[in-house]
Amino acid sequence: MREPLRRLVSSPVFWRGVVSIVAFVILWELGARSRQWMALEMFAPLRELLGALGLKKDYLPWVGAVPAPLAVLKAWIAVLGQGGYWQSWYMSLFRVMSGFIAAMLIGIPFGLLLAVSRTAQGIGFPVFEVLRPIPPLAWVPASIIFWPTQELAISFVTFLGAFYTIVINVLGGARSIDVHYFQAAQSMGSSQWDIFRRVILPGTLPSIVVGSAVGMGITWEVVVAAEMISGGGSQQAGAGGGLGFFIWSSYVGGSYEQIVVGMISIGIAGFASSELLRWLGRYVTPWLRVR
Amino acid sequence: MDMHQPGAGAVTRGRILIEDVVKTYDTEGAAVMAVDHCSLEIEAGEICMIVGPSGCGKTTLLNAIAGFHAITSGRIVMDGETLCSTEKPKAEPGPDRIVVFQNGALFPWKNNLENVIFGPVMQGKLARKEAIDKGRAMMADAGLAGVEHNYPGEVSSGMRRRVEIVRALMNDPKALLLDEPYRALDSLTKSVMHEALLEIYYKNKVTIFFITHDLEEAIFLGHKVAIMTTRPCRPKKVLTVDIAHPRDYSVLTTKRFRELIEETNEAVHEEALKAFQAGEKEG
Amino acid sequence: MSEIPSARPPIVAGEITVRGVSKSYGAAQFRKEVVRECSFNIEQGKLTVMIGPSGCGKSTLIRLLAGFEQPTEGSIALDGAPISGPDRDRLVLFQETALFPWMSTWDNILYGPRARGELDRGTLEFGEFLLNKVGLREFRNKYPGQLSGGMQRRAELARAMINNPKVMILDEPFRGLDAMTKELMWEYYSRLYEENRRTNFFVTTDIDEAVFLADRVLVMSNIPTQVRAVIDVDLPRPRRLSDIVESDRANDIKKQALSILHTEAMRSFSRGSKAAADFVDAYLKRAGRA
Amino acid sequence: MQIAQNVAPGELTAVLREAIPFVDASDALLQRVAALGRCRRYAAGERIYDAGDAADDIYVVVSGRVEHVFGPGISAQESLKRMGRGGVFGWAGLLLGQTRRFASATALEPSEILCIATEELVKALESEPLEGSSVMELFATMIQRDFTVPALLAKVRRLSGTPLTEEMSSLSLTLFRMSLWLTSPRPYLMLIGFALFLGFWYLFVEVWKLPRFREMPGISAVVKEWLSPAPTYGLSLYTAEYYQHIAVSIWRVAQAFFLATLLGVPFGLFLGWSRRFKEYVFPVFELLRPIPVLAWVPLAIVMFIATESAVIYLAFLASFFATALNTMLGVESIDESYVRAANCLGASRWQVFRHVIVPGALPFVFTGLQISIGVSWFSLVAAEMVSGQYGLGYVINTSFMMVRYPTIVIGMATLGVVGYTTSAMVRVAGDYMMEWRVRELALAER
Repeated sequence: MREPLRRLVSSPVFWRGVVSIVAFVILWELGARSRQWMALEMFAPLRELLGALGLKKDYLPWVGAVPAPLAVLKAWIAVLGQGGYWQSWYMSLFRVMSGFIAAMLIGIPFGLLLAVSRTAQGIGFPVFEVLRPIPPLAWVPASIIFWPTQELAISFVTFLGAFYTIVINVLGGARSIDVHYFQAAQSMGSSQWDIFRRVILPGTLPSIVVGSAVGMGITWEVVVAAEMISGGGSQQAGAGGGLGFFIWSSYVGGSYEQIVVGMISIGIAGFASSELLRWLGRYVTPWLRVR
Repeated sequence: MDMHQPGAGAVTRGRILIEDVVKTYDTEGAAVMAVDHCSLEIEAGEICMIVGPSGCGKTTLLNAIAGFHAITSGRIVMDGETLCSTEKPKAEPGPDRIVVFQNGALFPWKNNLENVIFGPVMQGKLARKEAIDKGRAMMADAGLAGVEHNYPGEVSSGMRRRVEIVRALMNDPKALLLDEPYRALDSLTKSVMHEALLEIYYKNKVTIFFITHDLEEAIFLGHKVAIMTTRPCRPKKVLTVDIAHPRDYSVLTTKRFRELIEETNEAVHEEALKAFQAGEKEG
Repeated sequence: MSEIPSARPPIVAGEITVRGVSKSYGAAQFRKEVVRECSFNIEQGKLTVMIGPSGCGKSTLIRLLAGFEQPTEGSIALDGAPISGPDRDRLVLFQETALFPWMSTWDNILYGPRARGELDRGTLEFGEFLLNKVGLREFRNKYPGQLSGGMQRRAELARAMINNPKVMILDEPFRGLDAMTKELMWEYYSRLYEENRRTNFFVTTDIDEAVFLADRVLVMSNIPTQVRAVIDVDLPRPRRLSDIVESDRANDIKKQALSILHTEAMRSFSRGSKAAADFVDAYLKRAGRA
Repeated sequence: MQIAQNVAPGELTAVLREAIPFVDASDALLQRVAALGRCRRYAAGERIYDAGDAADDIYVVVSGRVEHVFGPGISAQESLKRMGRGGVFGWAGLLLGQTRRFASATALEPSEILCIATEELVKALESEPLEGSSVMELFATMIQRDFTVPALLAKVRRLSGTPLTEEMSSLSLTLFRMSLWLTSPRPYLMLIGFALFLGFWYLFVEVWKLPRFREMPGISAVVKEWLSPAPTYGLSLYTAEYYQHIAVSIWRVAQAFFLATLLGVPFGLFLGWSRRFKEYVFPVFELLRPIPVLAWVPLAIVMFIATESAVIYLAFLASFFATALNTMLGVESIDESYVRAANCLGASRWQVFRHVIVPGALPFVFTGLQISIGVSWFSLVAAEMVSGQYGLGYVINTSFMMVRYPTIVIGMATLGVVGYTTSAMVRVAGDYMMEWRVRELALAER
């Protein structure tokens, strides 16, 4: 464990990355505090220029409206002790997981069914293709109408987000299995079930892994927006919590630092869950590791 | 000595000296030696064939001459000019030494003629129009008239190789470095390509550094055949092929040719077997 | 190498008869005939090599022999019994390796018996024997992606042999290997054949390969595929590559096959086949010089 | 010109054997052909025939040299060809629909030439259809390759009794594909699929009125509303407002997409091309990427004050990440030997970028652009639903608030159609810009 760490620390690439991130944070800090330093006399021409461009005069455009990293850090520390913040984590994670697991449970067999049976593909795939271009978030209102609780509605929309990706990947993966594998298995006397179990399933596994990792990313996108739209829009009790709602209520409440805290938290959550999936994926496809 | 032997005739450029070249790779702490104190002399205008099993480090040597990779120590000199040495480990790639790659590197997004004129136009040696005229002429000379406006993906693999050689010769190089260019072709097409290469060579004498693992190919084409050991790579045996040029396919059935094959087969076989048993991955 | 288990099953060599087989694809005016009225025998215990220009429909013929597809007309029979589908009696080794990348070498070799539920002690021993035979004992737990091209082909040979087929069908198995490995594989494969004398059917585009390996060579025409000539290769066995290089008889056979082949390539060129263009080039040049 | 008598018949078959079309012919056939021929002698400089003459004889050079020059309009690659013993010329009469000479032929030195009447030759070949057709094919090959006549012209006549190799015209090929599709079960299965989907929707919601489904907008209500000139809820194909919403959404996506392409493609190219640039910039990129674009919504509103720019910014952000990332991958996937080859050929660093990196990455760039337009719609809808006036996302959300349920479905369906169309447009643009790739793929399919 110590060896890779030492190599990391001694590599210039690592330090270049550190430099760039530090520079980014410093620029952000400076930009966010522009309201303070731009009040100085020497920046008068800049203020005039901004005014002439039709922007606000007293701070840098865009970045000047963003809370500064130090303020964000302070807000974050404050929020760490609050149960509500962790509750939001839990709620979002729960919704993501329920939607995602449902998408895996339904999407993988559905994709395999489409891949194995020509008839199923003929019937199912065109409908699937017609529904696919509709962004999952457009389903939010319909979903709220249909499902008895908001909780279920949000889970359903997250499910949709991952479902399309998983099905497409499973189908593509199963179709790209070399026909020679089937022929070889057939001529060695395999039964249909055997071919499914020992050829189609492992052959599709890499695509399933890829599809789930991508699907997981989409799920986080969707859950945030769904929480904002349903919770933020109607303020109904059932949608309370969730990181998306945390961001939205921070916005409504005017504590902009907390918006950024929420964004970073979601970033961490999304990244961690995708990494976890990739790690699991490497574990179930050992033959791809050895190359 | 006839005029197709190296040193005879007008060829005075493209003499390559490889002196005591070492190349080690640093992988995960342990150094792996790819080329081990390799010395080789290639005369101006000579076809030098480098024979060895896959992954034996021949390509590393080629990359060092071409200037794609640095060497660890030693020296490579061309016409008195040091390409790379211990002090300056990496040569500059340039149009005096042109590589023809194993899988071909014609740009698939340019048609054959655009590919052929790429070198002179990029270097600004010829105006586009002149380059087109010269390119057409050279392509016609190599039996490639009619495919100028096709993309490389649309012509047969044999033609692609010829286009690539024409693209190299457009730059009037001192040396051509060929990295198993005919590996993927079937044996019959390969035999055609050999004759085509010789034909082009007789018209444009350049030094040819040709990597292969096919002994028959090596003896048929080469003035000199260097058989390399498998990792680390070092000349095991250097053979001068005393069959007169110009050669054609009748050479393959001559007694002398068979004798030469006999003579070298053992050495090659030994190395191949070593690689075979070690189970080196190809490529 | 000497530990031959007693459970090693006896080799039964089969004979395939192909009678008037045609195969076409497509319908009505767009019907394309790929194989036309082919008749030949793959003789018992012999190594038959089929050679033809690339893209001539050899692969279709292999699919028919293996039973993946049915002929439009004519019949194919193994030891008199008509072929109706894929079966372990006729195993195919494909051009690109068809080892399952997700199974270790050992699991790949055992795939056939395992799929049929025949995995017993004797089979396991036979598997061990084959694993040794192809020299992959140290690689049993490696995945195919970790093996070199030559080792993959050997593993595939073992995977086929464990099923003890009556006929082995090989579809350009050594294509894509480098020249040295290829020659070693030729010697290796022909030793294997000389030891067990199973019926083998080998498809290739390489004349040297054909002459070195074959007892009989079938020279095929271009699409629609037909048998153009049958050449008996009466070179003594066991064969060594160096002997063949020197043999005048081998040269004669090569020339004979070549002359038939280039006529075929010429034809396919005038029909616009890309692959044949190079071939014709060669031929025109040589014809011009002769 | 004079008739020569002193040529032995055995000599004629030997000459024919050297002529490319006859190299494979049997001796019997060669003797028959030789018997048809007459030997003539030409002086140096004597004209044998001119372009436009009747193409009645075929000539084979027995000795001497002949110069063959194509007349205008043949578009052969090389208009001049000189030939010696075994050379064949005057073959125009063998071609489909040709009766006149293409070229003129002149003897360069005193020459002996074998003349064979075209029609008699064809008759002789027809009597041996199998061998004959092979001779004819060799003629075609020779005319095309040695005389460099374009393939279109170099089609030889068909010998009666031999099958014609059918060339499929593109129209009949399309028809064939159509008929294949129609005779396959696919279109019918597709119909079944849609019928099932729509049927269940109808039955569940409007006929059986199952619990939960009861609340949903039914298909007939949606279709009626959509097609009604006087819609109950104010939005249908006949209202101008409907098109206004579509236009607003498309305009926003278009701005975001073009901005993202304009910035993302060069950014991705530099990321992939310069290792140093990537080492300094990519970490920040990777730091921001895991944050879902939609989590930016409130911050974007804070940053941009005007909702319009905030909405466009969100759609842009999603597009930008997809485009830049795919472009970078595209550059990294370029086979190193292309760059090396360009280096060998003396291209400067900038020339390598312009001629190798950019075209080489193009396939990936277009994959990226297709993803980019998809995610741009995805986040646009979310942004419009949260904030903003007009736009399809806004339609869906307000319809929900105002309990105009059929309009929700109209909005969703319209989104699907518009989204699909834009991504198809990107694909077509890609095909247009990468002709080499389209041609390659078409060949691979065959």
